[in-house]
Amino acid sequence: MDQSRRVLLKGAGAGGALAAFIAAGVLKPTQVLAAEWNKGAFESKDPEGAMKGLGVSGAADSKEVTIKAPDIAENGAVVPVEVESKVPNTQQISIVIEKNPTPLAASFDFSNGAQPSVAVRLKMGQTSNIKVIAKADGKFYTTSKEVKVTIGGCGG
Amino acid sequence: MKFKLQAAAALFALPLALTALAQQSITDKDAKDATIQEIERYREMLADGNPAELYEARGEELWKTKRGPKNASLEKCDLGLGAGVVKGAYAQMPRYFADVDKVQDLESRLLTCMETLQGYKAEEFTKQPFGSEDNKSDLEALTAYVVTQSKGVTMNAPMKHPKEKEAYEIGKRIFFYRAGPYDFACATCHAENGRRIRLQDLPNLTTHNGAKLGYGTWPAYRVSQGEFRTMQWRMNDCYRQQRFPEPGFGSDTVTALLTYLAATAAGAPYQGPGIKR
Amino acid sequence: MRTASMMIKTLLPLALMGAVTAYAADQGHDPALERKAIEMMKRDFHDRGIAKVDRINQDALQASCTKYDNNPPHEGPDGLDKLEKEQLAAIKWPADGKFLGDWKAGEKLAQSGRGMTWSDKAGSDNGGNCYNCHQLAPKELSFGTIGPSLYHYGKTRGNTAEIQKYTYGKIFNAKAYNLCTNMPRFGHFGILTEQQIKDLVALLLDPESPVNK
Amino acid sequence: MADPMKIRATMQGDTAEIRVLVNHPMETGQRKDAKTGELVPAHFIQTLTATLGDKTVLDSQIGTSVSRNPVFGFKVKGAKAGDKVTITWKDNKGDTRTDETTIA
Repeated sequence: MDQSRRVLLKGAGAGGALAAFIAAGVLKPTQVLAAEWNKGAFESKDPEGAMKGLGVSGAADSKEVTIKAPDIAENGAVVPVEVESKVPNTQQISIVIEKNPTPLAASFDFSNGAQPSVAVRLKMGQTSNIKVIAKADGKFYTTSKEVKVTIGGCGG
Repeated sequence: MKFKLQAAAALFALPLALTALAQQSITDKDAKDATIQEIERYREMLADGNPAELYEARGEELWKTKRGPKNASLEKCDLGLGAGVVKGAYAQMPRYFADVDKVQDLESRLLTCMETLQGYKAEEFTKQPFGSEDNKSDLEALTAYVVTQSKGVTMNAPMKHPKEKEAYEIGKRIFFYRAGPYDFACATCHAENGRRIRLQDLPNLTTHNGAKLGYGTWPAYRVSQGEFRTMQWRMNDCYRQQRFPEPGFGSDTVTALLTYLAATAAGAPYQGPGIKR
Repeated sequence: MRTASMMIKTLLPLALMGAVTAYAADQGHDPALERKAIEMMKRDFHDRGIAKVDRINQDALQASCTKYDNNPPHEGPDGLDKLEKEQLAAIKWPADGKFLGDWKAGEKLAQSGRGMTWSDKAGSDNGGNCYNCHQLAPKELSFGTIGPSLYHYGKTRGNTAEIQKYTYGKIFNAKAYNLCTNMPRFGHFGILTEQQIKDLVALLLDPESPVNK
Repeated sequence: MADPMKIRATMQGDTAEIRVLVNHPMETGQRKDAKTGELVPAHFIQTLTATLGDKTVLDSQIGTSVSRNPVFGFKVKGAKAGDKVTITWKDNKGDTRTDETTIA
């Protein structure tokens, strides 16, 4: 549903159609401001909802999708990860942190020569699997890795 | 993977009576080494991309902007190498400044310049010297700018003036001074090699190598706080964890400690600003 | 009793070695400088929250350990023998004669590093800080190494009455057994309550505790 | 107004390596203020786009699980030294910022 909303908004463009949606109470003005942002997927409280929001179905485990991250993070506030897809025609890579309150962390669309590879730093509330989903030619490929989050410092 | 290997090793090892013990110690050692290795990997991955650069950029702007009651920039500030010389200045601090007749660390010196050149009152900045998201600290940003201009420069705080020598000697004694409800001194955590709190290495700050690693990579961006932190902050928070009362910002006590650390690190290149847990 | 004193004998040299090594730096005692350092600190520190300036004042033990680089002589009014005896005599043993609490509560305490800082509120629960310095349950990968590993503490020593008493005393006041050890005096300074210390003893000695698995 | 980003763009062979440091609190909306005990309202970047010349190369949507003062790294094939890289982010409060650099 959220995926279709995004498409709808893109298709509707500016002006009358949007105003009609707002008037009909389908959309709040704030949502229109962030129209491009996949609210449903990002606000989902479980990984399944996030995947659904992204329109992921039938994702296959793939060695062509890789995630580089330390097995153990010294601090959960900043966990560096590098994700990459070697699947030809990869257009999009998404990152889901399964145990975070809102698991979808980011979704990147690549075009015009951008390599399907990105480095980003994530917050992790606790030890969790990080799931990476690549989209290529309408199909989904996935891999995951567990990162342990440790307690650090004097703790006071 | 590792478990399988260990299980296989256990199967083939003889005599059986010893196996359990041997396996136990191997497992412990492996687990420990693997943990340390992964923490090092974590730190490596963070090293490229230090948000301290954002603070540095803001600091440079502040340094060059005309501000304060006297509407002046800090470009004439003398950090010890002459008015306006920033490059390499931090690597030779703390040091004695004749105009105030005392030893100052970078942050105390910045306050002096903000008072004399810009006409600010130091208290405006020392009331809340450590920044947070909704209360950004100009001092932290300025510090980020100045220390970055010493990256790679050999640390060499002068130890010539009697007050510099005295600050070093007093700082050393303060470092070993045990007190408070936990009986801690700085030395409790920072006077032995190869120790850590949780997974955080504790540099032995009484040795050159330790001071090079500890003192020489601060100030730093702290990922756990999402802020750039200075030496004044580092000393302040160590004393908090030491269960001491709070040391005054830019006080002689903190300057003395920093003088002791800087002298111990002298001769090594400054490698900050760092990025830390 | 015999076991306890044996324990102390075997533990002491180890602990002492750790405490003394790097400290015996070339401090070169100079009473005038030491006085200046203390005066400077008294001038420069201020009250914040529960951490008052009087914390800068040393008790006899802190003064002796600082003065002698954590290696005081046996004899004399500020010597090891007298001070250790005083610390031991000041231990408040549980009135009910029981030392073993709940290891699960002990594990929680061991994990917490909170307490007694100026950012802690008066009357808030203090932690045991154990993992900051010691390995305990093997599941916790994030442990410090300032103190020795306590993994299998009870398994190797046995859960006897003597060991229980020694362990309680050691947590209550580690300085009674090793004057200048790095370990805080958790009972002596009221950092932990009697029940909390019992819970930590259980974490170390209870055969069901993950420390002994 | 939001503080500037730091963008570094260098050529490695025929590929531009771009690294962006962004000044942003990335508040989750679930953190309690230490003093007041009240929840700090969510404040986070939602979209970040990169263009090379006038072509969009990266279109990112991000949520509250991205770290404070975020760092992004990505690669663009076929770029060359002197090309202009432009980065724009927008956050949930409608704040936005654009910075640019040329590939070294």
